[in-house]
Amino acid sequence: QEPPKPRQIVVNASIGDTMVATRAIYYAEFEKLYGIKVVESGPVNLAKLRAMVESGNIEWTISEVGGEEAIRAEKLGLFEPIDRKIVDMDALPSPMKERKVTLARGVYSTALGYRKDAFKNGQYPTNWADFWDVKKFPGPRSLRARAIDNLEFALMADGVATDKLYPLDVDRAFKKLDEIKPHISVWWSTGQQPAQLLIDREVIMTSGWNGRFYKLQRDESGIDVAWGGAMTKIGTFGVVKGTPNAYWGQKMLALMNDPKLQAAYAERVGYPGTHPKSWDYVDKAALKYFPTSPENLPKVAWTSDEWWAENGAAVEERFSRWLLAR
Amino acid sequence: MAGGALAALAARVPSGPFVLGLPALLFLLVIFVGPVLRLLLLSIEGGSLGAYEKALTDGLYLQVFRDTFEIAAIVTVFCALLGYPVAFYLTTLSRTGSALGFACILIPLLTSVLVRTYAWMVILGRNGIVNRTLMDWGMTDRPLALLHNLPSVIIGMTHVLLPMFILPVYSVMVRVDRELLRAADGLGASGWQVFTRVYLPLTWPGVLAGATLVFIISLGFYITPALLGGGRIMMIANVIEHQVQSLLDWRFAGALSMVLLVATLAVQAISNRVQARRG
Amino acid sequence: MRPWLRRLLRGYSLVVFALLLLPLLIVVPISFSSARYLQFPPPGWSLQWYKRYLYDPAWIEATMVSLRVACGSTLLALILGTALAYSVVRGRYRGRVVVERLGSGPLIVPHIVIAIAIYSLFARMHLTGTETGLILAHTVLAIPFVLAVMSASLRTVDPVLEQAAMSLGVSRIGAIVRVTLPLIRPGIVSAGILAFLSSFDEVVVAIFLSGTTKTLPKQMFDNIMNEIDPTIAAISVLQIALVVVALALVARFGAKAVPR
Amino acid sequence: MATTSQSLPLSLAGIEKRFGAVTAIGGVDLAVEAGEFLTLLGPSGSGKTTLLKVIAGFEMPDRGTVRIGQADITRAPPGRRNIGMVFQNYALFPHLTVERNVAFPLAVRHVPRAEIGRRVQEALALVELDGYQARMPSQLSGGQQQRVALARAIVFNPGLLLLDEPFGALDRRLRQQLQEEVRRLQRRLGLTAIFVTHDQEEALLLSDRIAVMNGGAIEQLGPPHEIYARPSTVFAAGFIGESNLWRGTVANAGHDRVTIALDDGTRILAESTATPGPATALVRPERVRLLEDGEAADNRLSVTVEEVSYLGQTQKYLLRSGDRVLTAVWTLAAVAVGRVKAGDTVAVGWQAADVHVIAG
Amino acid sequence: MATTSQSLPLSLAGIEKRFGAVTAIGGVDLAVEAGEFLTLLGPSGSGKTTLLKVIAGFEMPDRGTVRIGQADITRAPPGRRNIGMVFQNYALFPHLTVERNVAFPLAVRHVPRAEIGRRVQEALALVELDGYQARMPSQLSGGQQQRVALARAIVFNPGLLLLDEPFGALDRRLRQQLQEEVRRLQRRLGLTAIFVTHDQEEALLLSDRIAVMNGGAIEQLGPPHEIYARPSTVFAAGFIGESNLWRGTVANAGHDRVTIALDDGTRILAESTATPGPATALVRPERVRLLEDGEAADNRLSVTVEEVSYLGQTQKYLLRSGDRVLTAVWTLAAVAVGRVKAGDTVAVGWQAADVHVIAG
Ligand SMILES: Nc1ncnc2c1ncn2[C@@H]1O[C@H](COP(=O)(O)OP(=O)(O)OP(=O)(O)O)[C@@H](O)[C@H]1O
Ligand SMILES: Nc1ncnc2c1ncn2[C@@H]1O[C@H](COP(=O)(O)OP(=O)(O)OP(=O)(O)O)[C@@H](O)[C@H]1O
Ligand SMILES: NCCCCNCCCN
Ligand SMILES: [Mg+2]
Ligand SMILES: [Mg+2]
Repeated sequence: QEPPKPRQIVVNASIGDTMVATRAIYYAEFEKLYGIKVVESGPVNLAKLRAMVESGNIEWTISEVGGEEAIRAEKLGLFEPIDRKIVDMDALPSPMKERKVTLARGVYSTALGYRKDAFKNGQYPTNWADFWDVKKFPGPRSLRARAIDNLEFALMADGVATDKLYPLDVDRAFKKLDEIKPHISVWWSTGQQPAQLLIDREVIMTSGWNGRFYKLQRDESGIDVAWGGAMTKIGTFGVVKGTPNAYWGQKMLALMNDPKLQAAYAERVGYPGTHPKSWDYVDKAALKYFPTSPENLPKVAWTSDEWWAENGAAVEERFSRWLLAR
Repeated sequence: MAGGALAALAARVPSGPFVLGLPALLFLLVIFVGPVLRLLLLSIEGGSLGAYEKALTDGLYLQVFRDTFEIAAIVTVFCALLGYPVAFYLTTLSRTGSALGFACILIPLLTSVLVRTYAWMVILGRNGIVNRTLMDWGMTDRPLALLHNLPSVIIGMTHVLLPMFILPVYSVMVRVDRELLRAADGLGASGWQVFTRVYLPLTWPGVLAGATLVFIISLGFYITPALLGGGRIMMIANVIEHQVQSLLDWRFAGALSMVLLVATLAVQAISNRVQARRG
Repeated sequence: MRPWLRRLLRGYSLVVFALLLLPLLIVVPISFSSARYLQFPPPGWSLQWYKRYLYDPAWIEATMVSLRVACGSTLLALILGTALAYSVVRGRYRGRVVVERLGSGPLIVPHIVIAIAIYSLFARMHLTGTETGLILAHTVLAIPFVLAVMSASLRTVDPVLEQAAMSLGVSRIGAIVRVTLPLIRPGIVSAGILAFLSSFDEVVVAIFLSGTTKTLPKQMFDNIMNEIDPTIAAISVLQIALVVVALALVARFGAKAVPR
Repeated sequence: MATTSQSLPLSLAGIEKRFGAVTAIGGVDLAVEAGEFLTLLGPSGSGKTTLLKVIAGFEMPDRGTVRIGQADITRAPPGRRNIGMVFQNYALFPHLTVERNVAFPLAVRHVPRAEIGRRVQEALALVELDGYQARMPSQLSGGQQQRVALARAIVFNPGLLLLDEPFGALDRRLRQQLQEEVRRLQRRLGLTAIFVTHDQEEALLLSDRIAVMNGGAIEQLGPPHEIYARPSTVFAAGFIGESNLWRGTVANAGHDRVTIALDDGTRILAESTATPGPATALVRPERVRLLEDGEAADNRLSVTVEEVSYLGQTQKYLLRSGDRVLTAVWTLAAVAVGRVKAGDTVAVGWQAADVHVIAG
Repeated sequence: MATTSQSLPLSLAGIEKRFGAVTAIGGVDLAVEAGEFLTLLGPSGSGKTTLLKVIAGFEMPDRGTVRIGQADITRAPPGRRNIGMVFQNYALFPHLTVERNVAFPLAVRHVPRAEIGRRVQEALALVELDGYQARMPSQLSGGQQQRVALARAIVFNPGLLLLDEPFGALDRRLRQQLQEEVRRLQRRLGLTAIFVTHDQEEALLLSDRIAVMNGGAIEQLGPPHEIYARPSTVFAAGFIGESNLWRGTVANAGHDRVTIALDDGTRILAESTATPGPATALVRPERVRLLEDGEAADNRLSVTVEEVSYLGQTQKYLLRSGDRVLTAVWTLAAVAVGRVKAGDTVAVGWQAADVHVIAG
């Protein structure tokens, strides 16, 4: 016996193209199946989620959070446990299927995007060492105004192997970041900025979420991605603690775990799904733009959510300080 | 007896106008003063002044405060340099002329800050109009970095605040008694002497009022640095927003807010004092 | 003034006027661009960005939210602010100055401070993310404008007119309704427009209070943060048009729009 | 409008009104008869407006009662007092036509439409403004505005008419014209009227009685010529008209006559019943006459002319006798221009009957 | 400051000034002697201010010349004319102390510090404001402000002093006091002064000569009593003082006497050399006397008293004879209060010498 249907549920998730895609694929399906309106909000914001749960003023039914944030959210008790009877996570690879409160829906990378026309005769950058090499690749660059990913990039640029990153040597990373700082013309803060900066020729290369470059790549619009050292992680959703519509939130998670829908979503925005079966439904032409494609997977590095959950706060503060120092 | 006392009391209770002000007063107390005071309490929760210690001793935040004041000062100076002559020019115009002039000032003033900031992004961008033009004219072969830096933030803020400087200065200027200028003229003063000895001192209160307004509003600016600063120009409001939205550190955000508020009120108070002293 | 000085002054002023208007004018051609991304000058002309705005339910919904919030807060601010202005202008009670300062307080207190203060209050009152919350918060921000314009207007009305009305047989409220308010109608129009625009353009508070209900400026802010596409230009042009219409209305029906 | 007068008497008893530390009215008793035109005259700040406001109900007195006819209206709201008031600058509602201005007090009393029309018509006819119904106040001359204000103040048959410096802002010519009109209308309708001014000429011209106010109290109350000729205080003498005032000591001189001995030994003979003691002698400048050779007068003085001012109808002479300066005003009929010049020494004098003695 | 007068004569020749279609000044010739106090008197819009501005140099005349002493200053800038000006409302610099206000004209002339100090001190002493050096204008009374304005206008030894309605905004009492002070100071320094007013009483009181202006031209120029007693135009007669004016036709009556025949057949006997033809007879109200039984007068009229106004020094009577209304003003010395009441019929009269005939 189902609980009564509310008029609507609210899903908080990333904004931009993914929001449009999520609506078209998941929300539309949900509304069709259950006749409950899905209202979207965004962007992802752990702080707000926490304030909501702590004040009991719950606006969201389910919310997306980044990988390392999922661990903090779980510790802070911001999510309801996942109801395995509704959301069948058994097919997911380990350790995703062991998660208690969040569903890993997709995979995404923070990768190196660049303008092809900024480099002569096919001499494109391939990894973060190239990003740091301002002699060979002169021009303005952009990085995110956060420590996460940037520390890894700096270490890789300094020669650390992709599988030897953790625990991060923070001091070394900052020293390396010092080198590139004068060449960063914009420290981006929202997801669409990197692509936009490239399109507007504000920068020649930048870090950015791969989905944001995906369409540009497919459109052959002169923007491409170097997969070397792309920091890869999972995007997760959970049912917000205390929401009156928890049941329907679980139902939404179930849909998000659906391989067919994941495939449609991946094809549309470039973020591959987590359900192994979703691969079967994806157009093969799209595959090479995914971080998990056979040719990209060996080049990428995986973010340690545990390390960031543990050290993130301190490191982010140090990064802010570093960023503002003159 | 009690009735008489009551009547006497009723006669003493401020009536009429005071009562009409009550709803707004209560409204502001609940939705403005109360929350701000609560924020103050929040920032000293548990009787600890730790948040303030951090705000006032930590090099990072001191730097932000310094930057904020510096930017506000620069913007104020620019507004004064650009605005004073224009305000004066407005006072010399005919009816139609000044109507057009005012349109030039009011339209931007009333247009969304977002729209104006967006427009500067379009103009100053690497691929924007200025760079295009410079490159077309061969004055530079590589686009200049005009956006996402201190100058672009200052340009954007000056654009937003210039009308707020011009209006109070203008309002003082039009109230200057022309007779005084004529008197100075008749008493033998040269044009320059009339300006420095009479006009400038007489319009100084307007300059002070306009500058105070611009400076105070500058201190609390958020949008322009957020959009034009490229993540590198942090003003105190941006830090406060970050504390709340990303770090959820209400205590610290509250402390920063209180410091900002006190700074704002202090600037206002100093300005009032200076103005009062001039009589 | 010497003629050459006059010419210099005029030249200087015209340059400043141009700098004030230029950014707004630049937005116009861009809004009609046929390019997919921001490009200037536009390679060709099209209405695509206007269509994109008008056909996107998210934009339209945000616009409707903004309209409702702006109307609500304008109405509320007009009622509260006008009564407050009356109280301050006509009252003789002690503490009047404090009341006036309080009424114009939201103008001086940085918006970011107001925003987070109200946010923390509303979070407890379950008002974040609601239009009611936005209306209340925007009313706080609009009251100083209404107070300034209406007290200026009220000061032009001789209080003796109210006494005259009272001596002729009405109560104080009757005098206000029958005499004072009709006389300051232009002020009401100006104050209303200022209050409306202050809400319709407000970003900082909206950033904190918007949840599922996003105002247009909040939607624009998110959008600008994300992608500088010409949709914003189209919306900008519509907003500038709104302002010009509002100014024309004030010129026609209102008193001086801006507190002096 | 009933032109039959509903005029009522007004009485004030023990009115006091303080604003913080300032005593604006310090115990005023005043009875105004039905149909009387009473003027409150006094310098700025003497409490005239405050007293009027207490009567009209815009201020509550701290103490005392206000009665119109039999009714105690001390605490009634202004709108219930049935008092017509004409304000300084008239206070016409600028957004209403003449007709709707005059209709206002009737409309707020929910008088039926048809009756309003009739009474407004009557009132406008009375002030000779029929045909101006549709004008806005701004389209009227000052005089016409005043008449509208009057029509509005009387259209609802008030028991009392108050006028607070209605001519304060007018130039002299218009002022004179309107003074006459107000007075005429008030007489015609038999209205009880209280009029406030600080212009002594106006007060003398218009009033049945004048109440001279000073420092929140009534110093003297009486008809104009009495106030002018026999002021009861030095203040009243100084405030109304020009005066020669000399302090001295009264001594009896028999036959209803007294002498006032001044410090310098001068003795002034006066017709008065004043009792011996300190007093002030008042001689109005127009009572001081230029004496022809050998002409006799009860009081006689040889003076040097210090200054002559030509005032048109009259000339004013500043005369010196020792340390004493006195003023004389002579018409051209009495002294031709240029006959008496600055520097001349002449004899002047006045009769004992021309001297008024103010005791104290 | 040299108290030795540097006073210079002023002469205007053929001054014309148009503003677009409006002729503000239409051909004015005027010679003001050194040390003279000349008043421009006229109604609003008659060109008084414009003429003063032309003299001060704030407006350039379209035609004509302005001379001070020997120098033609028609085109000199205001600051070079060496003219002291006292503006309506004084135009004191509100941001400067009294001392620095007075020092202003010296400071801009780069007079040495020490001398400035001395001369400011002298000027302030002259206007009796020594000790007020450090006050701001806002801390002064109206009268004190005016004295500062005066000190500032004379401290640099101007050849000419201009005053544009300096008392326009003051109440009557202060006004009188200041009028006297200005006049005294001007005499003492022997300054040439041109004074603008539209107050006839003020003009009569202060001036050596009065220029009556009307429509941009000078209608009459002469000493006050001449202007009052022998106005050369009906306008001047009506503008200055109250008048009984009757239009009629002059016929010779011998012995420097004429008769003026009015429409209704009344004949008025006048001492005049007027030539036969249309003319207006002027009789000032104070010249109309109450005739005792059997008293004779050159002109005699039986009249009904319509209205009596009590004015203190005088009483004003509105008298009717047929369709003709005339005004008489009598002092109390002549007619005791209440002796002549409204409704009475009395005989009044005036001498032929009391009639002034205005030709045309
Ligand atoms: N609302 C008030 N608050 C404080 N003091 C007041 C107030 N109203 C009047 N006063 C004081 O009361 C005294 C009497 O004032 P009031 O206005 O009655 O004088 P007035 O005779 O009408 O003077 P004026 O001729 O200048 O109109 C003055 O000292 C005045 O300053
Ligand atoms: N700057 C001007 N532009 C146009 N017309 C003017 C100007 N100055 C004066 N006038 C006109 O010239 C005429 C004379 O004006 P002026 O100011 O000299 O009169 P006035 O005698 O000083 O009057 P008032 O007593 O009102 O001050 C008036 O008709 C006036 O309207
Ligand atoms: N911290 C939020 C990161 C959001 C990145 N968007 C990825 C979408 C994956 N479905
Ligand atoms: Mg008063
Ligand atoms: Mg003038």
